[in-house]
Order: sequence, then structure tokens, then C-alpha cells
Amino acid sequence: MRPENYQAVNHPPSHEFELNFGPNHPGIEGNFALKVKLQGDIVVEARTDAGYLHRGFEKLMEDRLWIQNIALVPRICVPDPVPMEVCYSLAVEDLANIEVPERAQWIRVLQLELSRIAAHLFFFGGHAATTGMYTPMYWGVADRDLLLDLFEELTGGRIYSIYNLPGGVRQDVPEGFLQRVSDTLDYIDGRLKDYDNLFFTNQIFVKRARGVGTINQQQALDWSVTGPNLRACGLEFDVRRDDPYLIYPQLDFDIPTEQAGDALARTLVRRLEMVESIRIIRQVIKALPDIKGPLRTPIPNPLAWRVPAGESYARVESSKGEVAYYVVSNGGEKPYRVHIRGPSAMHAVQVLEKLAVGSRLEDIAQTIFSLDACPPEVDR
Amino acid sequence: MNETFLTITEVIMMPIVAFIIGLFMVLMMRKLAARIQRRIGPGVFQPLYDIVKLYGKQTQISHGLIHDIGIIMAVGGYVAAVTLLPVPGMNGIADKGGIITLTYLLMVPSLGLALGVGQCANPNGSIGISRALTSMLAYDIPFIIVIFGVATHFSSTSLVSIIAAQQVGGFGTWGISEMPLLALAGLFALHASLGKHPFEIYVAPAEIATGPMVEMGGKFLGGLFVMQSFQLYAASVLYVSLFLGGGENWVTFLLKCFAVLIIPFAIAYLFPRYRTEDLVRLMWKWPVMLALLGIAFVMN
Amino acid sequence: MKKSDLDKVKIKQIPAQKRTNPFANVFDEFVGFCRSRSMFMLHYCTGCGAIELPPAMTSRFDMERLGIQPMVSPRQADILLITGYVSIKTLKRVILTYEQMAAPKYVIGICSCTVNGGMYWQSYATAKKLDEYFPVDLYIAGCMPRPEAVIEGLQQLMQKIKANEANSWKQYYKNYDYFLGNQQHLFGNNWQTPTDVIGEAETYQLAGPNTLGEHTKILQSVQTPLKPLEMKL
Amino acid sequence: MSIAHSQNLNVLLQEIEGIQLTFHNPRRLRADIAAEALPALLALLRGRASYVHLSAISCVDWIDDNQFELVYHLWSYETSVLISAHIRVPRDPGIYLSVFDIYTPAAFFERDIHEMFGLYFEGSPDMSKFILTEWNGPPPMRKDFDSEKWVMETFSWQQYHPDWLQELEQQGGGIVSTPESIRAGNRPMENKS
Amino acid sequence: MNTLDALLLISLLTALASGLGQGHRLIGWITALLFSLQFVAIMVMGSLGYGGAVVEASISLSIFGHPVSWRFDGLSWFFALITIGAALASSIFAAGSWAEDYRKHGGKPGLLQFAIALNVFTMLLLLASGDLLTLFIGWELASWSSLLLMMVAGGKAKNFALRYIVYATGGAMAVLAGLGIIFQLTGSFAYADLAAIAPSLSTLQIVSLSILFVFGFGIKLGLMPFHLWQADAYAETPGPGAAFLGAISSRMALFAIAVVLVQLIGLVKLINIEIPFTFLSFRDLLLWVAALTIIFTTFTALRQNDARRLLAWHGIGQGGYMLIGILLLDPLGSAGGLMHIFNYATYQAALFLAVSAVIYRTKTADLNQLGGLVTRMPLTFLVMLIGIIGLAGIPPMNGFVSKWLIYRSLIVEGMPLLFIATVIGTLGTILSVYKLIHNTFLGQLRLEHEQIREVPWSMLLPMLVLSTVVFVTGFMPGLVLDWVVAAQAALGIPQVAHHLGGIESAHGSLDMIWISGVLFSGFGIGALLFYSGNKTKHVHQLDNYAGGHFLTADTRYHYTNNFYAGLMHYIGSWYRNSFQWLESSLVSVVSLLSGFTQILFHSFHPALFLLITATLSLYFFAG
Repeated sequence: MRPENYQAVNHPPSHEFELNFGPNHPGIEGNFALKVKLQGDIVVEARTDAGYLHRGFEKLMEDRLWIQNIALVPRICVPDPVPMEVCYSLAVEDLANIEVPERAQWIRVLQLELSRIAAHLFFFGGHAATTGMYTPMYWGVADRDLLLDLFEELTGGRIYSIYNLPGGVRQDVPEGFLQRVSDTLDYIDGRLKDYDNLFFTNQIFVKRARGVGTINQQQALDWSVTGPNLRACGLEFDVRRDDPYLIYPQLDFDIPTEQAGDALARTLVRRLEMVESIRIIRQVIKALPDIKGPLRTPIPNPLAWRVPAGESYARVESSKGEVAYYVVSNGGEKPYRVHIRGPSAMHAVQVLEKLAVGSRLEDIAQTIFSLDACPPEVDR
Repeated sequence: MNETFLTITEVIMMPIVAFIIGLFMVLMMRKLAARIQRRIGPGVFQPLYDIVKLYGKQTQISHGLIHDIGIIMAVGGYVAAVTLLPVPGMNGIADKGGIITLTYLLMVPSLGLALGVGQCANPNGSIGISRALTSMLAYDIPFIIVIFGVATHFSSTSLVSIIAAQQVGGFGTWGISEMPLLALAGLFALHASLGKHPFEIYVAPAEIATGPMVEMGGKFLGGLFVMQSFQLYAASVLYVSLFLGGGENWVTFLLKCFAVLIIPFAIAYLFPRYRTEDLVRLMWKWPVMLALLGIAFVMN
Repeated sequence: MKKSDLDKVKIKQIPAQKRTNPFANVFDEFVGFCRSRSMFMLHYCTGCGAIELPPAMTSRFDMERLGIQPMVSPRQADILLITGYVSIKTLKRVILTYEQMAAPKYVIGICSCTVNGGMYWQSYATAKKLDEYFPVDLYIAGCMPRPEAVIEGLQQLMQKIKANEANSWKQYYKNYDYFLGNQQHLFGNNWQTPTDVIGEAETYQLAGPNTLGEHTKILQSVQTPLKPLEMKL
Repeated sequence: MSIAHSQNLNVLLQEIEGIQLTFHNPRRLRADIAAEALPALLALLRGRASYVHLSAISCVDWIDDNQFELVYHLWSYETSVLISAHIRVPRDPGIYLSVFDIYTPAAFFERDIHEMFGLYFEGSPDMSKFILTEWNGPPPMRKDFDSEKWVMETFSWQQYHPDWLQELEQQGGGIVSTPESIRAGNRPMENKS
Repeated sequence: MNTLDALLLISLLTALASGLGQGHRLIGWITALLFSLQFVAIMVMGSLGYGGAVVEASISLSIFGHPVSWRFDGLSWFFALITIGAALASSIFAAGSWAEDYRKHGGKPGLLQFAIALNVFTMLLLLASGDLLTLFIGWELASWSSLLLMMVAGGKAKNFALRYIVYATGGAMAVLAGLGIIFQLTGSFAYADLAAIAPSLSTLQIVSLSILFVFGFGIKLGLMPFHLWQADAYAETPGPGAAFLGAISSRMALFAIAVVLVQLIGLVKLINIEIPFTFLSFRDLLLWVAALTIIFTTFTALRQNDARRLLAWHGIGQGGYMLIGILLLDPLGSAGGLMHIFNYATYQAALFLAVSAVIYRTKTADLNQLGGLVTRMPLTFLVMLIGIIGLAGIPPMNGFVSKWLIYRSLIVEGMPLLFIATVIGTLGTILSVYKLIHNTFLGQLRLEHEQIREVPWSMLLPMLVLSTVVFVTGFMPGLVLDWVVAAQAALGIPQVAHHLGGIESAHGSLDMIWISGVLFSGFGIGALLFYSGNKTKHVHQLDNYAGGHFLTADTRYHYTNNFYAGLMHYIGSWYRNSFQWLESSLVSVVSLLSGFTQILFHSFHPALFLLITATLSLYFFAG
């Protein structure tokens, strides 16, 4: 099976030429491809090409136990894996009618928000690098590493924690952990000023990002844009507040929005979200010591656990947008069907194809990165 | 005869010296970047290792003869150009060319590179070259005004006499203290000619996958690395010769050369790159304005 | 073609060769040292392990102090880091990329998936054993290996290169038939990359007895000739 | 709020014939309707009931019933209720209508379902391969496609037999389960117990 | 019978032979042979190029009682050498396979040869003019014979040629009017008489004379507002004809300007005339017209998508350099201007021939439909490479030397803005010539061009000889500078101090032998370094980086259209706003005028019409 043909053909007299962005290209996020046809430096046609990271998760999950799948799901979005675990757990808990202990819920929120900050730091780095600015990338990734250290301490894994199980979380926070989280947050809070100077208010960056890949509100709704990308268009929608899960209703946080809907607005929204996440985590740090109780609702022998037949649709707000799991059980030891709705599936395919057409070659990479698409969510 | 022999010796020596200094300039650039990015950065001989490794590659993929010739021209053009740049004790053929010749000789490597990249039939490369030529058009205009101002001020186009004129009265007669506006405009042009951020439009990895370098591997890329060290050397020595009084001796000369480069390097890692037209707009606005003002002062 | 036939082909380590001229030896050692101290890795995130490369590259672990830099196009790169599982679609690109890289080239399989399929062993979409399709110098196991492990692995590779032992790329030329056979088994018989591996092997005297075989015959029978455009007068 | 609203919604939804509504919880409403009525329902929800957000289209292969179940998850930002509209279409010939003209994002999900399940959507803008461009087998998400069997036929495995491991195995240690034994249904834990 | 007689006679013979024997198969070669005889004749007169005595033709006539005579001096010889050289190259190119191909496609190669021969003859007459009357006669003959050359192709070319002749007629009127004024003042057409009264002319007279002559001759040169006819007319002429036209034809205007304005009236006077309300002198105005010609046409060339038009537009711009050089009047600048005529002719002819060779093989000059030809036509590529390096004025080719002289002179004269303008022109040239060579020879080879081969030797020979000249005179500019000095002497300008390698001066000199030597040893070192690496393996174009993707044969992977897209985002709007406005307004004015003239032209007998106009203008200026 040959991927392409080498049989020479006559090219029609045309002024267009093709460029492949990816899969091996610094202008594309991860293993993903965008084929563009250009006239001069204006894109006249854009086609995404996905599947480079396809592992058939949904098929694999049908073949594994309910509990085994916990190890599988974080791999669907590598930069921000925690929402995947939580969302799957929420769906299964909903199916099995398990009540999650309150303390576990607070810890989940702590982990979710830490993961959001880490993902956003990673995003800034990538976005800065598309404009040729590597210093924020070096700083951002290094600062993210401090958060990964926290993950490691809490869960044992830097990236994939496999920490959230249906019913609760795996273990309690270690001693002194909350203090260390607090210190790290102080550090990152302090660093944000540097990032502002270096990156967010950098005149050249602002000039380059303004007006790139603009989505208006109607388009955003029509194209099912979610998450920060939606909020960058001035629409104040957030699954955490509109379709609340865990203990988010008890927390006090704002939903930052921007009006412009362009790459700059999308970046700034994420910048503001980091502050909100820090706020949330501070509340968790304050409240968590007073919340006692078990960490898990015990489930029957996990290796022979039959979840009652039914279906459940769970949604979680990840750093990319709305993550949703549609889980169907036929009462067996394994899920009958799991459908994963990654937010990037919308952003990286339909939205990107539409935004790319008519844009400049200079701005393609920026458009891709500002949407903060995560290709494995497309491919699954 | 003796004079010719001496000149030939200098012509052989100067590229070697330039290459060694250039390697250290590359090292300084990478170290400075690392420091700004809170890293340690490469070891002292890293630039040399890179070049030796690239030349030592076993398979060398070429897209044709012009691809080869392009790299030869790119390296050779710089080897020739540095012999026109007087350094302490060695004038080379500086009195046989002058700045105008040097300016145009410095275009030979770009042309060679452009030809080589063109042969690769990769649009990334071609776009890179089109951007490189555009940025050349952008920064050469202020640069050429600066050259005009300096040549008028010293009423000579020969670098040897320009340097000699500057060294007469120490700092007071340096180009930078007599023509500060031109020196500033020249610094802009120098920065842009190095192709560092925010003027790095033609490498632009995220846009055109390092542009001209995209099909260059092995000794082709090695040639580009050699070229880069020559480029840094040529740019800084030219600036030092025009504005900082050239080199009285090797110590001050090297100090000046490296000091000149610190400014663009320190700026480079704090900014993203411009769009092409923004670069042209910037270069045609501020440096040109400064340089024209400078000329107005020089000519009165 | 049967798989069992393929398995029979044994791949021998190619021993480090020394030249008779002592100066040439010193020169070779110097070049080898430079190779080990300057490794350009390809900027290609094939799988999820790539998430640990930015930390390894950036301020905290700083690969550049070891002379390791990311590079964009395969022509410029020395190391191909296979960061995790490779789906079949990616595998084709990886093979193309590998063939486009200039030798000496080194492959590091990062993450358990590259060794034996890892946790996707059941998946219809991912390739399982990476070294069936092209030679791998080094595996770094883990899911996913930490940046320290990645750097440790790279340092091991540096030692191997310095000792002139990292010669797996020669195997690709010498046993091209075997690797091509495995590729054909997975991709079908009309699989062809635009690169001319056999021609390269002949140009650089890297061809061995196993370079050509039944699989290359299949290739030559189906391939569209992609000869370089030579200058004609 | 959602309860009050759901009264209005109920009235509205009664316009669709044969609709069955079940509240799973206050924010999850399940609607079972006939396949023919779905476009009308979606048009109604989008046009008159602020359900602008198509969260996902899921497909479930009920191989025993020889049917595909399609689930359209719709979300209203105003009422904060997620309606999951369930329809069933026969597995053969596996053709259904596209709702691309009502919800733009449907194009992606329909393309994905076509690729993974082989269910064709008439009127969808692009039904060409997307993720599985280099896959020649049957649609892999169908229940009758055995991924593991295919893998066993296609791939070979790394030999894990260092000497020390062989010694351990002779003593009855090491990994006692193989992919084959797992496929046969005996899991390692159960083996031990 | 002296050598000048012989030269003119052979030239006439060439024209007659090629005119009479048009249908003959071998007429191309016969013409080429006769051209080489002319070349020998001009070489025999070689002493002129080294300051030899003026050669007078033995024939002299008397028209209306005014003696007319022909003679050759250093300047005429210099121009004649270029003319005959260009004609010889074009003629050889057009003689062999090109002619057969051209005939097969319905062209008349014999007619083309005849047109070239006629052009050469009339231009020689012009160059040999010994007084103003012969100058005018020669001028008119040359104009009309170039019309013939432009019309050879027929079709669209006819329209462009007609556009040209409308302009040219206008120019001729102006020249005639100028002559009328001079005749009124001196009562004769002799050079000496004009030179004698020149110091006593009033400012108004000088200004009106200069305007008339610069306008009259400048139209042929393609000076700024009157440049629109040239590119189209030249580009549509069949290849070798275009090479000849592009190389030398419009330079006749420079000859005329040099003779009348510089030699006779005296440029110093123009410098002393201030234009009211500005800081400019009258000469500065002319310099600025030339500078704007350089910039506008060069950047128009940047936008062209047709190789021939791109070159033709550059031809106009390069004329600006020569005019600037000559008008600068100091030894360096005028030497640069004069030398640029020679240099330009060599590489422009080479470039036009190379483009013709590409057209001969591919049947298209559309830069969007070519590419990758370097592997198929390497020698043509080499010719074009040398040509574009010359055209862009980069060392070591000859274009650099003449431009260097002009820059140097502008620095010495203290003219920063003009200096910047010329450099902007050069930079624009670099951009557009790279586009030319990239889109034609580099990049992806199209399938329909897979099988083409290098052009035959009859076509390669003139190209290679021309590019050798480009290189050798760049390496040893002293060869040409000798002739330039003779021409300067003939014009009465101070002569430049030079040696074989270039210029010697106290404030910055140029030694091309050293520079080329060092450059080539640099290349040698580069090659040494390069070949110290392992040997290269050539690969197919599809074995290329495409973002890790497989490149397909049906992918168009050649970046050609809107090559400087980034730049155009900035200056593209200037084109739209200013260039196009200028063009459209000029076109409408011209079309109005030409329509008006055409009506007159058609309703009267042409000769009568000319006579009437001439009389009217004579009356107007004299009375």
C-alpha cells in the first residue's frame, strides 16, 4: 500500500503551490498535518490530515476492564491528561451510581487546576515559539516542570498519574504537600509579571497576534468552539459553571473573557485563566485540611466489576475546552462503547480549516497554536 | 614582489583568523541565549564540534550540481569578503576594494546560497530566499546611507584610511562620537543583517521550516555553519571599522568586536519575529530617517 | 512471504573498524568525538513521549550543554527520537524520515511502546516492534521515561558513538532486504519511498550480501523509477 | 430553572411524533425517537430552543440487534440541559442522513463514524477517509472486527528471554501469562487464586 | 576609400544582401558572415578606441547647400563596436536552428536578419554623423528601422511597435524643433558652429534646447514619463531581435545626448541653471529623472511574470544609470556611464539570448510555467547566471565595475539621495533577477520539460562568447576602460585614471584582478572544504522535505507566483496607487494624442504631415 504515487503528471498552468505543514514541522502542534495550497503567501485551500496518533482507544477500551481503562484514558491528551481521567471516572461513577467522597472531590479539583496551569504554561511556550520567540518557551516549560514535580509527589507520575479511579482518588495528599503547592503557586504568580513583560505585552507579539484567526461569536457557536477559544470571543461559557461537576459550585472563581476572538484574545484568556486557577487552588489549599473523610467509595472486586447497564455522558472543562465521555454499559465487565469527545477534534479540524483559508503563511502556525489543539484528541 | 607576497600571506591568514573568531562569536551568541533562557548553554568548542561533525557525515545528499556550487559560493564569498576587512597588522586587499566593493561582495554568498537553495526545489527554501532577499532590500538601504555618510565624512571609501582617520585622536575621532546618528542606524542595519530576532524572517522554523536550510544536511549545513561564523565576524568587524575606530591592537579589536555583537544578541532573544512587511516598514522608517539625519549633519 | 522467514534473518553487530594509518585513526577518533558531542535531534513528535522532550531541552535539564539541539528537517538531523507508539500511518513517515536522514544516523526508541507495542499491544493501528522496520540503536523504556532517563539514554548513545559502536545505520544498508520485507509485510507489496536506499548503499560501498534479495526484487518490479535528474548537455 | 424550563421544552418536544423523554438527572435528558424524525427534532431544537451546541454524535454498534445507535448530544447554553437524542438505524445497508445543514460540526463526527463504523451519511460534505487513510481493513470499530486477532496475524513480538529470566521461569516465576492465555480468558490474577 | 567607407559599405551590403536574399535558407549564415566582416572592419579601426585620430568618410554631400559629412571618433567607435558586436551575436544566434524553428512556426527569419542589418547600417550612419543634419537623418533612419524590427513578429507586436512609432515621431518633432532653433541661431548644422556659439546662449535658449533634445532623445531611451512603450515593444520582438534592440538600440539616444548636450552645448551650463523655487539645478532635474527611471522601472520589472518583459523593463532602468553617469561629468562618473553601456549590452544580449533559448525549447516565457531547467540546459543556465550577476552589479562581473564607478562618483560629488536611488535600483534588480533565474532554471522540473535538451551550438556560441566577455571585462575592466577613456576624450570630458585591474585613486580604488582573484581563491577554499567531506549522492526532486510527508508527483511544489509576497504586502499598494495611476494617466494622455495624430497621419500624406509639423514648429520656435 503506497501512500502516494510517483507517476509523473502534467501540472496544469496554475499559480498555486502546495505546502505541507506537518507531521514533522515545528509549525504544527504534535503529530498532525495541515496541507495548504497557497497563492503567493495567501492560503487558498487548507486540508487537515490526522490519524498519525490514532491508536484506536475506543476499540481498546471495549477490550479492557472498567478499571484498566483508567490507565488508558490520560494518554488521549498528553499535555493535559488529568481531565481525561476525571471525566472517565465521572461517567463511570454516574453509570454505577457511586457517590464520590467530598475529600476526593476537592483533591480532584486541586489536580485538575494544577493540570490546567501546567497545560497553559506549555501552551504559552508553544505559541511563543511559533512567533520565533523561544525564551518564553524555555521559561514556561521549565516552570511547568515544577508543577510536574508536584504531580509526581502526589501521584507518583509526572505526566500520567492514573490517580483518579471510579469512586475517588488513589491516595491522600502527602504531608506538607499543600504548603509546597502554595509555594509553587507563589512562585508562578510572581513569574507571571515576567511573562507579561516578555510575552503578553510584547509589542511585536501583540502586533503579530492581533487579528490572526479571528472567530466571531456566531461562528464560534456554529462551529462548536468550546473552552478558552469560545471565551476569547466574548461568550462566558464554562462547563465548570454551566454544567457543574465535583465541588466547583462551592468555589469562587471568575470566567475571564476577551472580545476580539483572535489569537491574541485566545492567548490572553488563557493567561487570565491561570490566575483564576491559582485562585481556585488557594481555596482548595485552605479548605482541604478541614475536610475529612474517606478518599474512595469502595467498589467491588475491580477485576470482576460489572457496571450496571446504561449510558452516561460526562463533561469536564479541560484547558482545551469541553471534554466529554459517552460511556455505554451493557452490564458487563468491560465498557460496551466509549466515545470520547475531545475539544480539539473541533478546533483542529473544522475550525482550523476555515480559519486557515485566506490567512497568511506567516500566521498559519500561530492560528494552529492559538487554538491550542491537541492532535491525539482528534485521532484517539 | 615582496609586497605581493606579503599580501598573499595576509589573504591566506585573514580567513583563518576570521573563522576562529567567528566560532567564538557563535559560541557567545549561544551562551548569551542560554543565559537569557536560564540555561547553561553549550561547551566552549561546541560550534567546532558541530561543523566537524557535519563535514564528517558519511552520506551527503545533494539535489544537483548547483546545490553544491551554491554552498561553495556561500562559503567562498565570505572567505573572500573577510580579506577586505582590515584587522590589526593585516590590511589584506582592503586598499584594493573599499567599502562599496565589500558591500557588494557580501551579496555573493547570499546569491550562492540562493542558487543552491533554488536547486533543491523546496518551496520552503524558495520562500526563505525570497524573504532573505526582501530583508536584504530592507536593511541595505539604511546601511548604504550609512556607508555614504561615513565615506563622505572621511572622504574615502577605503577602510584602511577610514580606520586610520579614526585612530588619530582616540575616542573623540571615532565614527561613533562624530556620527552618532549614523552609528545608531548602522546598528539597526547590523542587527537586521545578522538575521536574528526580531528580523529572523527567513529562517522562521514554525512558518517555513528553517527556510533556506531545509534541504541542507551534512557538509551543506556545515557550510552554512561556517558561513554563519564568517557572517558574524564580517558584520562586527565592519561595524567596528566604520564606527569604533577599528583595532589599535588585537586586544581592543576583539573587545570591540564582541561588544558590538552583544547588543543585537541581547535584544534578539527577547522578541518574536516580525512579519516580512513589518520588517521592511521598520527598516525603511527609523534607521533610514536616522541615517538621513546623520548624513545631513555629516555633509554640513 | 511468510513472517517466519523474516525472523530467520539474523542481524549481526557490525564491529568497529580501525584503519591502518595511525593518523587516520586519530582523525577518525576526533570526528567520532565530534559526532558524539554534537547530536542534532529531529523535531518530530511521533507519540506521547514527546511531552518529556521539551523539559529535557529547556532550562531545567538543558540538553544543549551536551551539544544536543533540535532540528527541523531530517536532512539536518542525526538522531531520530521515536517518542512512543508509532501508528502505521506515522510509521511510513518515520521510515521516509529515517531514509532521508544523512548517515551516520541514530535511532532511539523512547517509551515501552517502541519495544513491543506497550499498552497498545492489541491495537490495530500501531506498529509493535520498531526494530523490524529499521535498526534502533537504543531503547529507553518507561511510560514515559523521565527527562533524566532521556538524557541518560542520550549520554549512553554518546558513549557508543565515541567508541564507534553505534553503527546500526549500516545495518539498514547491509540488511535492507530484511527491513524492506517487514515494511512490505505491513504496508503491502507496492510500498515505495522516494529515497533510493539501494543506490545509496552502492554509492557509499555499504552494500552487503543481504542488501538485495527477494523483497528488493518486489520493490524493483513495482517501483516508479525516481532517478536523480542529472545534468544533460 | 431547568425544571421550569423543561416544562416548556416538553410542550415543544411534543410536536415531534413518537418522542420518548426520560430525565436521567436534571441536566441530562434522553430523547428516543424514530430515525426519520431526527432532522425535524434537531431543526426544532436549534431553531426554537437555543440548543446551538452539538457536543458530539456517538455511534454504538448493537451487533445483536443488527442496528447502529446514533446519539446526538445537544447542549443549550441558556437552559443548561443536555439532550441526547437516540435513534437506531439498521446495520445494513448502513445509510443515514447527514445533519450537517443543521449543525456544522456534524461533518466531523459523521466522517469519523463513517470511517470507524462504515455508516454512510447522505449529504455530508466530505465522506472521504480522514484518520484511517492508510487502513485497508473493515471499519475497525464494528464489533465484528477483532482487533487482537488482526494484530496477532500481522505483527511479531519481541523475544524476552534473557538467561536469568529463563532460569526464573524454570523455577515457576516470571510472567506466566501470555497474550494467548489472556485471550483464552484466564487472567493472571484469577490464575493465581 | 578608407576604413570608415569600407565599414559603411559592408554594412550597406549586409542590409542589401539580407534584404534581397530573404527567402534563402542560408541567408542567416551569410548575414552573420557579413556581420563578422563588419566586426573585422571595426577592429581595423581599433586605434580609435585608444585615442587615435578621427576618421573622416570620403563621401560628403551637400543638402540644400549645407555640407553633410560622416566621420568616426572615439565615441562613435565605442558605440559602433557594441552595435556590431550585439548584431553579430544576435545574427549568429538567429542563423541556425533558431531560424528553422522560427520558420516552422510561421516566422520570417530572413526578414529578422534584414531588419537587424538595416538597423546596424542606420545606426552606423547615426554614429558616424559629422554634423547635426546627418545626426538627425541617422536618428530618423534608425528609428524607422527599429520599427521594422519590432514589427517582424506581427500580431500583438505590431500594436506595440505602432505605439513606439507614435512616441518616436513625437521625439523626432522635438529634435527637429531643437535643430530649427540651432539653425536659426547659427545658420548652419555644423558641430563646430554650435560649439562656438554655445557659451553665448541665453538661459532660456539653453533650457528650451535641452528640454527639446532630452525629450526627443529621451523617448528612445525610455526616460521616466515616456518609458511605457519600450518594454512591450522589445519583449514582443523575436528573441535575437530583442537581444539586439535591448542591448544597444535605445543607447543611440545616449550617444545623441552625449554629442549634443555634453559635447556641444556643454553640461556645465546646465549645472549653473537653477530651477526657481527648488534647490535643484537643471542638471539635477535630469539626474532625478534618470534616478526615478531606475527605481520605477526596476520595481515594475519585479512584478513581471514574463521573462522577456522582466528583462525589457530592466533595460529601461539600466539606461538611467548610464544617463546619470554621463550627466555626472566627472571622470569617474562619465567613465561609469559610458562603460555601463558596453557592459550592459553584453549581459543584456546574453540574457535575452538565454531567455530566447529557453523559449526555443519550452515555447513559453511565462515564469509561472517553467522551472528546474538547469539540469536540462546547464550551459544556458550558466549564461543566464553570469548575465544576472552582471545585471545585478555584483562582483566579479563587469556590471559591478561600471556601477562602482557611478556610486563612487556620486559619493565624491556628494549626492546622497541619488546614491541611495541608484542603490535601491540595484537591490531591486537583485531581487528580480533572482526571481528570473529561480523560476526558470531552479526548482521543480515540469513533466513536459523532462525530455528537452540543451540548445544547439549555433545558439550557444554567441551566448557563451557574450558571457565570456561579461566575465573577462569584469576581471580586467581596463580593457574597456581604455576605450571609455578614448570616448571621454572625444567628448572632451576629463579622463579617468585607470589600469588593467580598475581604478587607482587616492580615496578608495578598485582592483578587480585582486578582488576576482581573491573571490575565486575563496571559492577554491570553499570547494576544498566542500569536497573534503564525503562524496555526494544526487537524489530525485521528490526525495524532498515536505513536512515529513510523502511528496507526490502531482503536487506543484514550485514557488513562483508573487515571489516577493511579503514585500508586496507593503509596497504592493504603492504600485496600485502610484505606478498604476501614473501609467493609466500617461496611457490615456498618449492614446488621446496618438489617436489625434493618427487621424492626422491617415488623413494626410505622411511626408506632407511631417513637413507641416516641422514647418509649424520651426515657425513657432524661430519666430
